[in-house]
Amino acid sequence: MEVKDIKIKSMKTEDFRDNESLQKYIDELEKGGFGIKVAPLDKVINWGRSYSVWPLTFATSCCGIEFMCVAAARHDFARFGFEVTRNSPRQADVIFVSGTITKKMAPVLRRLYDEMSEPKYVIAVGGCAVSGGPFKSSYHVVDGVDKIIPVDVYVPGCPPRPEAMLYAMMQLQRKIRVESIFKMPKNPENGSVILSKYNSDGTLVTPASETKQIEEGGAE
Amino acid sequence: MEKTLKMIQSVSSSCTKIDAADVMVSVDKKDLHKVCEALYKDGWDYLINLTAVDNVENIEIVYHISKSSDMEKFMVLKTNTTDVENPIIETVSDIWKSANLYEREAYDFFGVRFLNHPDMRRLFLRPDWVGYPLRKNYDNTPNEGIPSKVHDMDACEDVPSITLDRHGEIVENHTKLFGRNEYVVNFGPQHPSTHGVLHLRVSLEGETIKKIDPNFGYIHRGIEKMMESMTYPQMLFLTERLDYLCGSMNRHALCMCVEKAMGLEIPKRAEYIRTIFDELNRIASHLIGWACMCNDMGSITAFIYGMRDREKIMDIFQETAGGRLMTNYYVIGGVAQDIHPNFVNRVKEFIPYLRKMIKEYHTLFTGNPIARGRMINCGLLKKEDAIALGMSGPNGRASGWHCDVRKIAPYAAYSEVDFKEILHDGGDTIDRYMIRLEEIEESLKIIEQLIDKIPEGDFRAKVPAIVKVPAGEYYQRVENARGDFGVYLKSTGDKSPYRIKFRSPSMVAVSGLDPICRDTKIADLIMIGGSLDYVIPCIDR
Amino acid sequence: MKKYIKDLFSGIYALLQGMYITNLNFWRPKVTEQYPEDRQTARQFERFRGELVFDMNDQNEHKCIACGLCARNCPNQSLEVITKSITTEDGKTKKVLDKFLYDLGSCTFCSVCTQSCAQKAIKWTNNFEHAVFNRSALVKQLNPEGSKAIERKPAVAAPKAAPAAGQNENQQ
Amino acid sequence: MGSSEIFVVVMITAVVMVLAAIIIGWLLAPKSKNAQKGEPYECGIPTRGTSWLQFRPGYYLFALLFLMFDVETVLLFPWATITKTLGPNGILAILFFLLILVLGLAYAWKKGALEWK
Amino acid sequence: MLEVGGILSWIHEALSSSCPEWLTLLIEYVLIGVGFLALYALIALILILLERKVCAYYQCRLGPMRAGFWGLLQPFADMIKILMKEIIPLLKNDKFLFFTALFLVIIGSLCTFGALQFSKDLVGIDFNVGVFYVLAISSLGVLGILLAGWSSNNKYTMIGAMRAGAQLVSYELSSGLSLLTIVILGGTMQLSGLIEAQSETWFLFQTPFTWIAMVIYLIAGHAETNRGPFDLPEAESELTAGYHIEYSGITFGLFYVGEYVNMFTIAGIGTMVFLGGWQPFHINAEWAAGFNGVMDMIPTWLWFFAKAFGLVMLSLWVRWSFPRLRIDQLLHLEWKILMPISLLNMLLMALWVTVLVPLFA
Repeated sequence: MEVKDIKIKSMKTEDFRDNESLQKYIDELEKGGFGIKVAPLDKVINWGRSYSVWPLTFATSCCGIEFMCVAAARHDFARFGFEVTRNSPRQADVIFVSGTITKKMAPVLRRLYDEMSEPKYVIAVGGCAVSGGPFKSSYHVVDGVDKIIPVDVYVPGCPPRPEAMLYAMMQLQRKIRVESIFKMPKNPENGSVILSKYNSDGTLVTPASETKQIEEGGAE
Repeated sequence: MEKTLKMIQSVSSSCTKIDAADVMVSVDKKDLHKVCEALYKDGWDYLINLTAVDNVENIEIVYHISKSSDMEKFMVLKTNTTDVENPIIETVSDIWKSANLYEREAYDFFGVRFLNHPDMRRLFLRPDWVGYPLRKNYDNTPNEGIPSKVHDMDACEDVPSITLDRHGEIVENHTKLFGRNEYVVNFGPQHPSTHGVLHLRVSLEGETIKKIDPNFGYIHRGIEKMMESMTYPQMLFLTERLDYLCGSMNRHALCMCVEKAMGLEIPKRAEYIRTIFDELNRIASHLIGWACMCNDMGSITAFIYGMRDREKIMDIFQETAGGRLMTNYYVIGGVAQDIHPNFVNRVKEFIPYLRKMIKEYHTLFTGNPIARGRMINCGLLKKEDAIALGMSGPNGRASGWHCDVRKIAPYAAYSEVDFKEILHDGGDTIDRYMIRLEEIEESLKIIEQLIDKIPEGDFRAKVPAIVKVPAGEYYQRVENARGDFGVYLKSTGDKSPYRIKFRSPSMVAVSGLDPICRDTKIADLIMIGGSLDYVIPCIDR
Repeated sequence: MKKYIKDLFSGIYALLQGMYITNLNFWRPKVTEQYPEDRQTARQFERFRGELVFDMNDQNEHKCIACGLCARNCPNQSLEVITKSITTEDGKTKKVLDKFLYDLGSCTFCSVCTQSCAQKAIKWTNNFEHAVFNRSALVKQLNPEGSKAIERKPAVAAPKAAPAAGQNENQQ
Repeated sequence: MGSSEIFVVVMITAVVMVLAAIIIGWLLAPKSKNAQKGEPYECGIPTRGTSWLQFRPGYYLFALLFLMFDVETVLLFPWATITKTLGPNGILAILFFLLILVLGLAYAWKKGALEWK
Repeated sequence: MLEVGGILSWIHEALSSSCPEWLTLLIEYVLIGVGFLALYALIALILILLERKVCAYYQCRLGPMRAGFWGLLQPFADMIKILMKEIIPLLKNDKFLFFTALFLVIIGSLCTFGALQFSKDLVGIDFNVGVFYVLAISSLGVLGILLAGWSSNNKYTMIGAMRAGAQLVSYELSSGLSLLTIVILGGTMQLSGLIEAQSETWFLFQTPFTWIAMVIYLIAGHAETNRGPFDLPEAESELTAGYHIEYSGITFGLFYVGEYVNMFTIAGIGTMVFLGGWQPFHINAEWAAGFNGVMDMIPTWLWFFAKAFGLVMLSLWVRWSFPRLRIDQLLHLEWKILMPISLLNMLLMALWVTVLVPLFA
């Protein structure tokens, strides 16, 4: 499967940034032995999932206000079918980590993420969530939520404007479109399908370590 | 003022006057409580701010006090302790209720323990946090350890306090906050209606609230510490992240504080622009406050209407300043760039539009019998309590307390406009609700008066290449959308401040939650929280 | 009893009025902006700060002289100016820009950098579509490969005289 | 086909529907395991003690009142179907019955039992 | 031609001519089950989309636009998503009751739904004590909600469940009493009989007291479906998600669907007892015979759905206009306003039927 096979309404593939990473992700999934040749049923399921991403109401600071703007009349993420914000992580599909995550909050966020039901996604909204942003030199701020939970999409901005969040949602939709429900790796203990974010022992795979490698490689 | 000084001197022999301009008095820590009591009896019943400063050889506590009856009066009281290892100072929380949280904050940041203070838990940091971050010898480098477990809630309920026993020895007492079988529910940190990451531990009996214990610090970002290592132009942007709903006003406070200290003259044009921006920001903030309160009461439609109309202000901001929520517009000496040619027209279009919309708001929500039934006579805050808690701003004015800084100590162009300070005297939720909508109309009036009169000229004064503030202590107040916002700045004449502290009007609002909400219902707690309109990052800083 | 009935009817009247307002809004034109459908046509405010870019001219030249002021003034180190030394034709060694790295992920859009740049080499653009899958994709190199600084007369090239910028600290 | 049979069919349908939905969800949805997943959700903070505690009687009071009036409605239904045939006499009879109940309601009202405390 | 009755009898004849009797019955039962299920799901999907769109329009938004044309496929996306979502194995709940609650809610919802009469000849459950049956079976849902809240072992759900108990139980009284008023007027408890009695004029236009009964019924019905301003058991902004916090995936989806269909059921019953069910609108006069003929041309199921969706729209309008009531206001409204009024209304109706009507007749 190629990146350009993923169709998003009114947007062309070249309008999206970071197609390389997505292609790499697809390649990785294919390499991992669960071929990504999207079966028709997969296609239907992925279509459904990508148009019904219900966010958890989770806002810690400034970006939360912009998140509220996305929900409000002018920008209205209901157009994408995302408007059912759930307050309970059990029923939510995506966390918009909008705002600074401090060391006191980090375990709470982790707990909320753990309490969510699969499949679940994370969007890091704003500088604070991406890298600690304005506060990365502080003693009490986590520099990047990817140290705590795996992040699917990063949205820079301080805070990002509402359209930027919609753009991020479309990026997430693209990522959802490449999943394959029947060919996901199985949990060796009970044979249940797991998504790749957890190891079999229940620990998380966070992309922070991967990112670091790439950064080091890129700096050479 | 001389009279006050005499009065203090009669109580305490150790009292010395420091500053000629304002009354700035230093007292020995032995006499502190006596002096404060005498001051309180003399009418100094409003403790604006309490700041601890680490001077390396001693730890200083600075009190900013004012009179609620005559808010123009303003004095600074100082005391210090040289015991840096184990600093202990007598509490004033029995005199001014608002000192309660301030002293806990001082303990959290500096390790200063307050004798007889009923509750010496950490305020912002985790109970198992090591060290006092605002001490000068604290290692500020971001350490790696991210805790993996939510902090121990039992430790949060264990309330230590220190008192003197009969022999004058210091003893440490521990009490439990809640009984074993109490029905304690956590509201927050992830809750749709705590307006951020406030964590309330609420003891319930059925629907009725018995006790509330607010927990802060989930968004404590160490702004004050970060600023100590930044230059003045650099740190301006952090002020907007404090109380993001009225960022410009906070930035205004710091800019004014630095400008005043440096003796900079601000061009008239900049002052007018700043005033208009402040008022627009106040409208935006009140609109969000109104919208969120309606949302808290279950009226999502009203919420969306409020946000819809706020977008118009966001457009005005974007066009001139280039940012939506974070305008980054004020700089030391004026504003960053001149207003956009469309600015005036856009504002003029906006004023009648919003007036029309506010009428709709009133029909939709204010007149609604359900809303009225919930708001009237619910969440009463008496004027005395408001003053004791230091709850200024719209919340204080809803209780009939004349406390608008724009009137008391006019800054920018406020002395040149004619506007009314909205006062209600009920002190219940509907007063707090109404006052916001009425203040929006008042702000519109202010903007209307100014918009056509923006003088020509520079929009920015000449500022030295390196901004250095002369040594000394400065305090600047502004009226932000939530009340009396203050900046305390201590400089040693360097490029960066020695100590900077923000007086957060939201913090006092939250401290009022427990007394206001007792014996009300869960739904009321959410509604009253909405009516107090606090912003958590401003508390946690 | 009279009050009971009066309250009842005034209550119903007020409720109906509220419903009237929502009904009014039901028929009003909607304010929703349809991003991404209106992607090509939507207006953007020219001053909106979306992303930092180099002010390039047609000859693929930029104005940066690699003085590093912006990086030093940035409150959270999101700019990195990497210089290299080259030998010019007349035998002098000169410091020129090698890489100008911009970490979009931690930028706060405070524009202290643009205000402090005496050369006006960097500017803001409106582009806001930045969301990526990988954090490292947010670190961007602002000077395109093969670009070079505008050749200028030595008198102008000195970064000293720039009091108008206000923020800079180049006296140090 | 009688209504009772349809009723049984509909009821079985409901049970089958729920069962099928749960089984499909159980089989097809991805799963993951971690220590915190099964914990009760309370805004991200661990719960204090158990939730199964004795609860305030306020709610039950209304349940009791409901019981009283619901029984009343049940008794009124047979009368209602034949009001027309019974004529004014029927009303007189039922009026007496209602009066007792209305008095009960008035009493509860006066005593403040209808106020939420 | 446009009626469904013909198709049904054709199926029955085709089956009985080719199969033995027991097989015919079995196939018919299965068909009935599947039919009801399909209708149930369809209505839920329509209502989900309707709610999203209508709510958006009241709020000056557009609502779903991108899933399918004009967002028409949005509910399908939601359904697929929620069906493929993990059901979390909770550690500390009462598992038996946790799942029993679901069954109760859906049984309550589907069985009440089954009592609707969609058209002249598409009649599901039609007991001779129909009104009684509806009142009884719909209270199963209350039990389900109570159990759901209790068994989750969570403080929020617990409060939600308690609220649900106090609220639903109270409002059942006034909805019962207003239905009783209609029973007095119609003289039967059978739903089909009630509809039959409205063939000339709908009950709504027969007496002034029907209006009062209908308003009370709609308010109480609205409250029974847990929708704003009566959404206390869920109270998003207070109890985060109310009694179903711990339900994930399709288990939550069933609550979600059940709630929407209940809304339709309430509207449907309201249609049947006040607005003449599938009966076309007739003007009871000599000169209006032509008009009545035109009205009769419209298929009866269309009449039913049009009226029911009209009431649903009304309920959505109310839902998106008002703030939430507090629990004491809620009980005040029921016990001090709706209850006394509906009792009085019932008595007046009885007087109307027995004294006034014979007097003028």
